[in-house]
Amino acid sequence: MDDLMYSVRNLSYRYPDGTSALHDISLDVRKGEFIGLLGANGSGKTTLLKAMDKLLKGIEGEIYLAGIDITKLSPREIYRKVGLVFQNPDDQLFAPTLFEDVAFGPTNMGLGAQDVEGRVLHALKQVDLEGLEKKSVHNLSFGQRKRACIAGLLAMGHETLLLDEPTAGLDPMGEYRMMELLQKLNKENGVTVIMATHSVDLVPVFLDRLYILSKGHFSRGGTPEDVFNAPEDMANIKLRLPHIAELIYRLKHEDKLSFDRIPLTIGEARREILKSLETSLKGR
Amino acid sequence: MDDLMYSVRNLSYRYPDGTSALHDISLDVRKGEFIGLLGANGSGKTTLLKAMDKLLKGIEGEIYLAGIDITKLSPREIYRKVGLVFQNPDDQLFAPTLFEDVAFGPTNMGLGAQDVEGRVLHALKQVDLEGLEKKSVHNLSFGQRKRACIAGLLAMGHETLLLDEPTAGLDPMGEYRMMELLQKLNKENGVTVIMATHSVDLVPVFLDRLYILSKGHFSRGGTPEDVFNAPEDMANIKLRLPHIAELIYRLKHEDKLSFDRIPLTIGEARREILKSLETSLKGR
Amino acid sequence: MSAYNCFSDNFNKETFLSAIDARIKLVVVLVLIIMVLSYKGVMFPLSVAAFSLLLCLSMRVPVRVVALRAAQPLFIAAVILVLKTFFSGQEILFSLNLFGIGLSAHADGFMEGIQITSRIIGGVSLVVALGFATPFIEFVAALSWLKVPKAFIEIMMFAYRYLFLFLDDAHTIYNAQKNRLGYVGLRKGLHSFGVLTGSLVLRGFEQSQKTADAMVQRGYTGDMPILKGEPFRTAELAGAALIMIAGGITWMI
Amino acid sequence: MYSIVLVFIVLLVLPGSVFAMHISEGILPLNWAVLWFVLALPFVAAGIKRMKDLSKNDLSFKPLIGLMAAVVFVISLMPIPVPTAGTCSHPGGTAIPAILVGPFISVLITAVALLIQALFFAHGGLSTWGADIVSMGVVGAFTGYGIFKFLRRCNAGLGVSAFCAGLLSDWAIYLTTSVELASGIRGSEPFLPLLGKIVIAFVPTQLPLGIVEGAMTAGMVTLLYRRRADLLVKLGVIKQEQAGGTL
Ligand SMILES: Nc1ncnc2c1ncn2[C@@H]1O[C@H](COP(=O)(O)OP(=O)(O)OP(=O)(O)O)[C@@H](O)[C@H]1O
Ligand SMILES: Nc1ncnc2c1ncn2[C@@H]1O[C@H](COP(=O)(O)OP(=O)(O)OP(=O)(O)O)[C@@H](O)[C@H]1O
Ligand SMILES: [Mg+2]
Ligand SMILES: [Mg+2]
Repeated sequence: MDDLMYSVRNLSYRYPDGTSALHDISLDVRKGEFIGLLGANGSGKTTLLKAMDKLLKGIEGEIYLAGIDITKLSPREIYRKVGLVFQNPDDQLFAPTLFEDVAFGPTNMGLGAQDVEGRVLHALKQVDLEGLEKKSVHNLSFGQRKRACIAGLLAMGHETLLLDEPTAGLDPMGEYRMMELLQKLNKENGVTVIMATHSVDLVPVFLDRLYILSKGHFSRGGTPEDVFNAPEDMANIKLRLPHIAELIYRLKHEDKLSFDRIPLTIGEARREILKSLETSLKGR
Repeated sequence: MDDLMYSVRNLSYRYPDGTSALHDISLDVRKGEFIGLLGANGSGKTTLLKAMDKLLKGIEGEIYLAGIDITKLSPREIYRKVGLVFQNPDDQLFAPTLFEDVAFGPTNMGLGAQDVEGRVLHALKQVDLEGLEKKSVHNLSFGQRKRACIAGLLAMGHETLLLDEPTAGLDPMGEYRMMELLQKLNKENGVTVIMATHSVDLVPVFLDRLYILSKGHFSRGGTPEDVFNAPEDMANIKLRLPHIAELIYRLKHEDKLSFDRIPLTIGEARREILKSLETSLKGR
Repeated sequence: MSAYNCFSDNFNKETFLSAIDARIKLVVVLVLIIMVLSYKGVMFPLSVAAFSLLLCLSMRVPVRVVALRAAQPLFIAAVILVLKTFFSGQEILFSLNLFGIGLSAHADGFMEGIQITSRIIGGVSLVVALGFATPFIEFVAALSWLKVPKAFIEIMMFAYRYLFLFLDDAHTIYNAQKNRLGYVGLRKGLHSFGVLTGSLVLRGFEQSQKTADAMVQRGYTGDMPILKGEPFRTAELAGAALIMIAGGITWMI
Repeated sequence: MYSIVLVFIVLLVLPGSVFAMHISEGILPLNWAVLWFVLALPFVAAGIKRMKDLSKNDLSFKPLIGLMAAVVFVISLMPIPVPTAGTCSHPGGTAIPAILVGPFISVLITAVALLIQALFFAHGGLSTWGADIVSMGVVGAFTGYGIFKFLRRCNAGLGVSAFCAGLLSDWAIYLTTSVELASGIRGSEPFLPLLGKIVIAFVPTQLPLGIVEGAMTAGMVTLLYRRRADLLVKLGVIKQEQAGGTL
């Protein structure tokens, strides 16, 4: 299949201190997919993303990026194709000012000063940071730094984005807007997006497919519907249902209302509730 | 009133680089309350919490801790009463191993080795980090580090906790369990809790009262019901309704179902939906 | 990154060696080093080396790592050996002609060289084994028992905690600069090194302020608590005495 | 004689990393090891005392020194490619703290970094710790500090002074290391010719490395000056009225 963007084959990784963080992970991501990695704290999401960006030495197994074994690619070739946003913004920002930090990538790409400036301002606008260009990155609030990291990658226009909890620490509106932005990049520009996240409530609204990690193993995968359709063993993988799903689930099982399926988003839930209402009315 | 734990009077603060982060903030927190600070990224939550822990120099206005002006209190006296969990765990963890980091506080309180060990193990258990005692803090995952910070404070048994987004980066179950733990400390041990957070979905379930910050000003405050009852100007303060409230709000306004009030939690929503169903059935 | 990956602390496994009181290990190693340094001959240092390397293997430290660790000192040892053999001493052992340059090996020089080389091998293997067998924290506790000033130990603890962070930082900044062709040409290269160093120092400053805040808030008043050692275990003391006596006897032969 | 030196140089620089500035475990016989310890101790003790005095009123001072030690540790392990010799070598890094926090505390910082390196990295050693403190710590710090202060007094620019401090402290360290090495491996040989050989053997790596070290030191100070002049003022590196002006 040549529409595979990433293909990970039997990946295992052990940190130098002996922690075995990934076991025999295989996954395929097609071009233009929007994929989520979910799992408890310490389940290996960050490790997996780092491995996919070739930041770990000594992995077992293979990782193919657009069909090419990443061990054969130089860092430069990888960073041209793939951008990674780290979980902790402080690991990523290093230039003195916000402008310089975001400009760093485009400058690397050999763009002219004017082009660079255009891209930087556009990227900052996308993440709602206009007006802070001259501020020292160190003096931004946590959420602002998180946005800055993302702007730094947006300015480069990658075809694949690896995002380690891009919405953690963003305010509620910012979280939605960020997801909408990623969705737009994904749908309109065909950017492949792979993100680790803990926001189960947002997942079903935006993501095509999920992989669930548990203690370094894949515990399951599939569409959000598939994954959330076995609410019983969620606790094992430290997940919970989205609030909407939880509400309907309770209405169905505890209050004995009739629902055909458990909706995951507000829109679906509205439809399901109306339908259920209809049934009750008819049943009378 | 002498049951006031914190009383902030006309607090303003400007960072050395000229950013004016807080304007004329006043707030009162009674002993045993569970208070939330909400607000957009960069609205000043972290700055306010730091000011309340006397970590900022050159504030204007006054802050009273249990009736005493904090400028008159030594760091030692403050830390006896108040513990602050930083937003970024990397700013907080400093000892080489997890055990030592958590043991730092209790050891400084002059407890014996056995007592310290007992407290550390108990705190680690509370945040689900048993078994990682010997691990280097630098080698923990982000969520694990966040938990470690909280354990470090739990082990000290403060009567007041300031928490800067304690649940950011925790997995969905962890988030719930953390909130339940804080609630337990609050209800059973009478610990006063003041936390900054972006998790609007959790807020109504756990918090007594909210303060909303917007660009360094207080924009409003009150119980979760009060705050979420004006959904129209949420966007200005970069908030959104909890998902449950959003669902019912839409059902009410767009699908014209009858609801007396907008519930904020799953439990309330169940009751309201059943009631609404009843009404429709009767109405027929 | 390689520097980080071969850090001894990363290979501390739970073995019988890591369970032994760090104070005992430290004292035994120091005594053995003194014996190695004062020994005239090669037998003793080499047997100490063999002993230490066996210990490393028994701790399941990868051979590659031990080799990497010992590579630099071993190389120095080799150079010293060559240097001593060819450039000092009188008794000519043999001569050879290298690209028109006449060189003679000297027997007495060779002997002196071997002497130094064996000292290096013995000493290095001891320290390597100690590093692998002792977690940092226990080492610190042992130092404090040895009456190393507390202030020194505190600084060491801070340094140890943050050096991993800075190693990562240095690595990240370096790669970022390399991607931007920061090291092409002499001027740019020098400049990039300057910025890298400066950023690290700055990070050190800023982080230290945050660290101090975090510590004060948990009761820091200027002194770090340091783990207190437990009483010595007789079996371990006896074991240590045995090793030192065995060493002493070998030393005297 | 010339040919001998030539062969020696080839021997030294060809395969991989050469004599770093660290003297590794076992090179020094007991008497020399002890001597360098005795020389180093008073400086370390003075550093500890000074740090204790300074940290009385500033709780963030000890963490600062600890983190500086970590920074020096990292810097002194940075592999620097040395084109003339075709190898990598490491800078000393001592001039940096010397300029910022003074020579005595720098000795302490170096001692800490060296001990961790010896134990967990097998760079340097326990018995040669004293010797390494004397060369990298005492000599490196006092040279760097002295040069920097002297040039600043002569109104030299911040960057230039720092560059020279780094450069000369690097070279001073390597001269001292050569002396320590020569006396340690001398055996029955005469001391001076051996020292000569070692010094010359170091030249191809250390001459350019000194320049790199100078550039690092200068880069560090200028970066701090541009971004946190207030820190330089607080540490007494520059005066209040100099902050904000041009270099
Ligand atoms: N540098 C490291 N050295 C050793 N162990 C590590 C390191 N980084 C992570 N680990 C361990 O590896 C496991 C996986 O960590 P990872 O950071 O991938 O988790 P994660 O899924 O990203 O968790 P989180 O949700 O908290 O970010 C954890 O048990 C963690 O303690
Ligand atoms: N050290 C600093 N120096 C200068 N300005 C700062 C500093 N820290 C924060 N600021 C600025 O002060 C304002 C308030 O920041 P603060 O960190 O209190 O926000 P916050 O509400 O905690 O945001 P977040 O939700 O992102 O954590 C922001 O505009 C920020 O850019
Ligand atoms: Mg992670
Ligand atoms: Mg904040």
